[in-house]
Amino acid sequence: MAIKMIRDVIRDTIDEEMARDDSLIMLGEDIVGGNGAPGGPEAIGGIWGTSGGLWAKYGADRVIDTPISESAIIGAAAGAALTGKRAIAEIMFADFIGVCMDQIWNQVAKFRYMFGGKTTCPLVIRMPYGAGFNAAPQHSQVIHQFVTAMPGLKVVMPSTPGDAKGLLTQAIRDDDPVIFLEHKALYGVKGEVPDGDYVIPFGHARQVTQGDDVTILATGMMVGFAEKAAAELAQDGIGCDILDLRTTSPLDEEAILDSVERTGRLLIVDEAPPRCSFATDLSALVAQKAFASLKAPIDMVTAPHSPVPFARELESAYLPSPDKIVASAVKLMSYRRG
Amino acid sequence: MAIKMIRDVIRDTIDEEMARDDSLIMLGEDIVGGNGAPGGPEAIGGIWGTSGGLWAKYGADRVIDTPISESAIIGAAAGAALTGKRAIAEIMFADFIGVCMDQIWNQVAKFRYMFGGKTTCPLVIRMPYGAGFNAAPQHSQVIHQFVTAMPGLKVVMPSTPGDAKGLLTQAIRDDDPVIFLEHKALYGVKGEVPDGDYVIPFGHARQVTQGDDVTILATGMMVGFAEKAAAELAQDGIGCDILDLRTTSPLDEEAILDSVERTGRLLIVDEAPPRCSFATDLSALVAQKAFASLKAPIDMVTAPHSPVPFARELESAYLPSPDKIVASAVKLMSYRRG
Amino acid sequence: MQLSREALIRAYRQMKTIRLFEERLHDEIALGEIAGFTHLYAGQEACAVGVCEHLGPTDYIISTHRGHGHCIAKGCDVMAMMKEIYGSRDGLCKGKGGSMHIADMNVGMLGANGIVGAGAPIAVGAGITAKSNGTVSIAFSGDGACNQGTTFEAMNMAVVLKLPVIFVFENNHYSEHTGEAYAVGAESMTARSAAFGMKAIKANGIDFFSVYDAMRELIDYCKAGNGPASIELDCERFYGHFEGDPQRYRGPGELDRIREERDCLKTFRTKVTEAKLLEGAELDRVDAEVSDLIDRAVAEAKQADRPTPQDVLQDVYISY
Amino acid sequence: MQLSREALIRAYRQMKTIRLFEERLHDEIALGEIAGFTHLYAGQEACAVGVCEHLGPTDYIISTHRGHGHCIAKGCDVMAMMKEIYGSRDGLCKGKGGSMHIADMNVGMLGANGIVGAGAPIAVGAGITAKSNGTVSIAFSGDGACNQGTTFEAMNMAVVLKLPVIFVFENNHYSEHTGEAYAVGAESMTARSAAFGMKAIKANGIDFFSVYDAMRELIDYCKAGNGPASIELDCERFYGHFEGDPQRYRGPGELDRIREERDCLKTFRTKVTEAKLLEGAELDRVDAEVSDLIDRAVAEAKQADRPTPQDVLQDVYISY
Ligand SMILES: Cc1ncc(C[n+]2csc(CCOP(=O)(O)OP(=O)(O)O)c2C)c(N)n1
Ligand SMILES: Cc1ncc(C[n+]2csc(CCOP(=O)(O)OP(=O)(O)O)c2C)c(N)n1
Ligand SMILES: [Mg+2]
Ligand SMILES: [Mg+2]
Repeated sequence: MAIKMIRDVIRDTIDEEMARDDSLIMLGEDIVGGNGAPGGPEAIGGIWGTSGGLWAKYGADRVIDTPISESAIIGAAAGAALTGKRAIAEIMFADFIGVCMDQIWNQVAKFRYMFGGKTTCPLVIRMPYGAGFNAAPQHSQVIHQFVTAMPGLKVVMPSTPGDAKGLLTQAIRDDDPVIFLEHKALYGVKGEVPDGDYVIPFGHARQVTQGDDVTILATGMMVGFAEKAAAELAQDGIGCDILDLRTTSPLDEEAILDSVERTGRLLIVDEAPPRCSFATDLSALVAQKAFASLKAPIDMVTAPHSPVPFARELESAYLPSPDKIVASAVKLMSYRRG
Repeated sequence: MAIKMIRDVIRDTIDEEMARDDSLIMLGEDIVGGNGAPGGPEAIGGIWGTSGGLWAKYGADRVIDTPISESAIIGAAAGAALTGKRAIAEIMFADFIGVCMDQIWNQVAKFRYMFGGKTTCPLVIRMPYGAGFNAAPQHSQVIHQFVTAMPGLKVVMPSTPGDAKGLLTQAIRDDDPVIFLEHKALYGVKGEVPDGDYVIPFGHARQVTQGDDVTILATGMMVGFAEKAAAELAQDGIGCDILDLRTTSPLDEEAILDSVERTGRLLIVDEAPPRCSFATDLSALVAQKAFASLKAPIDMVTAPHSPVPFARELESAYLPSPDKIVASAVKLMSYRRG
Repeated sequence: MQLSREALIRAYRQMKTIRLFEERLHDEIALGEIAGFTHLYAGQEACAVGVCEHLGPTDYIISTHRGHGHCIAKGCDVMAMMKEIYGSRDGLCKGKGGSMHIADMNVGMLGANGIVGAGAPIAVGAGITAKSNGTVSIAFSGDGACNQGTTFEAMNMAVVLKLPVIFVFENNHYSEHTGEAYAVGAESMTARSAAFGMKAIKANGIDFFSVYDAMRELIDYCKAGNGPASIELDCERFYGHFEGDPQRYRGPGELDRIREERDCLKTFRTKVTEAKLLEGAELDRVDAEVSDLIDRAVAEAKQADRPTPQDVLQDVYISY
Repeated sequence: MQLSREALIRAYRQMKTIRLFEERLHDEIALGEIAGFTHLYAGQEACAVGVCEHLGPTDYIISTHRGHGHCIAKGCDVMAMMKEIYGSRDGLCKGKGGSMHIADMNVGMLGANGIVGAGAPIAVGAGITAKSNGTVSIAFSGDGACNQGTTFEAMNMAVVLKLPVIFVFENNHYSEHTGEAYAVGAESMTARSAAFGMKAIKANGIDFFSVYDAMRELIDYCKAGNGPASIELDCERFYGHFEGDPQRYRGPGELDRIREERDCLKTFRTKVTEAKLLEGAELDRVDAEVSDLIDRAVAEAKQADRPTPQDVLQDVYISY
């Protein structure tokens, strides 16, 4: 077990997989850096520090810097993946899905289906996402609500360094296209990372804390917020069963339903605005399949129906927080059917 | 009252509003038709027949044919709307949102907010959508799940000719950006249309049938399916309270909650695949705010988690249907808490 | 370039197969036998065949909404294509894709595509593979698609990455109902492609030999490591944009004229018989064989197994 | 072109305001006073000012992530801008947008924009309005943004619709860490723009007069109904891509050299004093005034009202 930051886990996992599999390539903007510049190439290794050293090791045919052309990045990665390569595409901010969504939604996600199950497109689209940096409305968004809604994609949202390794390894080796969402505010988080080959299969939630009173479902940065809240709630004798879902598609329905059947109360924490979101998705699952177990309304702690505002005070107010989670759990505990 | 098809209502409403307001322009591919061709211009007036005669009447400065460049279409409409025009942009198939989503999501939807509430962008984006034509995976999709999730947009889904007029008039006169979704399979539907100025404010559901047993929520083509199912269910003594929501954003929460409080049973019909959808959105609303009234799980009749398949048999199996709605309602009626 | 007798017959057979496939579809659609939106390729056969006769299974092509011709030219099975268009579960895409999504990776055909402009970026990626294989990747696009941002991005990226990608623009002068003269603002799409930094030429899309020779040059150029290239093929579409299109944007007599004067099959026949490379009887024999093939394809497609509701959820993922 | 004394002073003041605004931000950010991502415009002042000095409030511009210079040049209130960057509720965007989203429709400034390439299509729309007003619409873009599909689409559409839109490409030779030499595959972005069918010229972006004169020509050309135009401005950025960038992609001594030899403010001062159009003392006076303004702006911004949680849900819609 090594102790590493998530950003380094991402880099190292890609490194290991590139060493392991010659057919693996990666593409993105500035993932090398310094191409065509006096101080380059590889002046940088990715603005998130997730590809440092890879160009030097694997060369320009496998670690490919691109112009600012996200549709062409996804298209190129997809075309390579359709013809025998495996590919990792980096979209610098998940917010930029807006300029390449067709390639993701109508092409990559649908190839296998619309071509009659005869093709594979082993492609990982890495997208740093999320708020917390005061990066304002166009650089702070979550997008799992969109990609989870798209049949044909798998969607991964790791929250710990160990999970980042196990899930990214699975993503790269997976034969289906995978959206791999990395929360920008978690890049610097340190934790234990298993050595050697380490694969976490998709569709398995991680039990974060155990408790009998409230089930809390979370992903990404929300997991840590839920943990903080749970610690506080524990002091008031409220036991939280936190599940880090890890992948939103496929979804670990069983773990969710089991937990709710035990606790009878569901609290969902989601960084997205409230409409047509992953929070509502989880709520609907439970309202349909574990209805009889519910002792209280299903509560959701989400961002409001607004863009992500810039100013510090506004962004903090916008985001879910441990306090808001505590308040929701307390409300659920005190609910009595009218 | 005239009897008209929805496609003609759309055309006539645009015509009336263009006559009324000189600042209104429209843009799209082939909305004139025949530009640069020996038989044109205005050989066609829109492939959906929703803009016939408008170019001849209002001229090329107001009825603007564009190259196949959806991002530039939305951008151009938005730029005009920011600078004193009102604009209608037509995206020929809603499926093409993938090539212009950034302009819709990160630009149009956010202008007012990120510019501090000082701008208006009176823009209607018309998008024909939906399955039923065996048009295969890239020409058959619904997209209200995506746009409803985007703060800053209003989203309209008319299902009758009268509503099409009242809602489109409101959309054009609205100072906020509006996504106006026209179901392709409903263009030929005929019905009564009030004469003269007719505006339906957003956020008000239409009560389609009244009943005390099951609340059915639907939009677009699903409304008719629900009506058919309700007629059948009525024969078995099951009374359906069907609400055509008409706008998904804003949402008529009050009407929904009132109905569920009365019936205690909720069935949602949605043409979208099941994940992070408008169906889950409605389910979550009720599970949070009308929980105590629920006598049964919330059921959803939706498309499956797959692209829209081509073949007739497959597309029929893919789509919700009156039969599936009947089965769901019967199941809800027979539910007994374990 | 001098082609062998076999090669000439093969090229003719391919073009004829496309023509009869499309003409037959036109009739079947009119009878209501076929669902969905169908865009016929008839008239442009010399483009698809002039390009694809140079290619092997590890050369890649990607196509458009008007894809049947490219599919046939690249070697997709005609019976399986017909079944697909009829929505059979034995179709090339099991009835999931239909006319606009026919693909076969085994022959290097990366798919027809319903999104205008979506193919070019994907061809760039196939170009990455092609570069490592010593093959080429071809993006077919129309005169309308050449205005889509994705096409431009793909051209620039192929130049930056020096990939063996050839952008083939079939200029049939219309995008749906709009004339190329209106929608392409540039002096020509070729001049515009050239300014992206690639070799860009034009050829006569109704003359198989013009297309074929020009493509030989471009393929050699790309395989020599010079980066991408583009070619504009002046051609005609014989039917409407999609089946059902009343074509009011056409000039008076235009359709008759192009069918009379600008038919690539007639052009081919005249050239090869006048030059005494092939005899008319030989070509007639091919015509008959192809006609027979298409008859059988339609007959089989009508009889073929239909998909079942359980098929809907198959093949969304490999494993989930 | 001959400028009046007042016009020269005004242009200098504008450039100096941008420079000091940015230098001050650089310091404040290093102190941790300012949140978010900030991209400084220092070095490129002659571009923004050389363009905007021709424009009135109903001429439109749209900007990029590196927007402060364009905002100031177009007449946005400097105090309100500074407050916005500090996230005050009295900021130009009430603290909702910050550095990357400063806009003011009242002065025809349609916004800085965090999405590379998003501005050009919007400028096309403003060009529709401009055409009916007899004004012009300007899209500022970088050498990186010129490769984005949206920029290409916008250029073609502006040509097709013959709109008075000017695409101003500030070529500071870098998109983030990548050199223009790598990312622009074309011989030059100007040659590429020209091939879209528009007048396309270059000017010296570190010389106010070069930019100013070239823009006069293009604005007249566009207002005369000739359709769009483009201009490439060769310029330098003095700071990193964003604040915090270690700039390892720079060549040895590059930053010192460009600050010494390619500073548009020095160039301006030398030109106007050598030509005896203005005296150094006059310029010094402007410097002092601007410095004072920036001091006040920062002081006020630090004191200004902060937004409250209730503000989050304000201004998502006009009515909902
Ligand atoms: C992104 C997108 N926009 C619009 C369409 C609708 N559409 C389908 S084909 C077509 C015209 C294409 O013209 P061209 O590229 O010249 O090809 P052709 O039809 O002539 O073969 C259009 C506008 C589409 N399918 N995808
Ligand atoms: C669509 C999109 N892709 C990528 C980025 C990240 N990004 C921000 S600025 C930038 C470089 C832009 O270069 P250029 O256009 O030359 O402008 P400059 O920074 O030199 O002013 C990049 C890649 C973005 N903001 N939007
Ligand atoms: Mg065409
Ligand atoms: Mg630059």
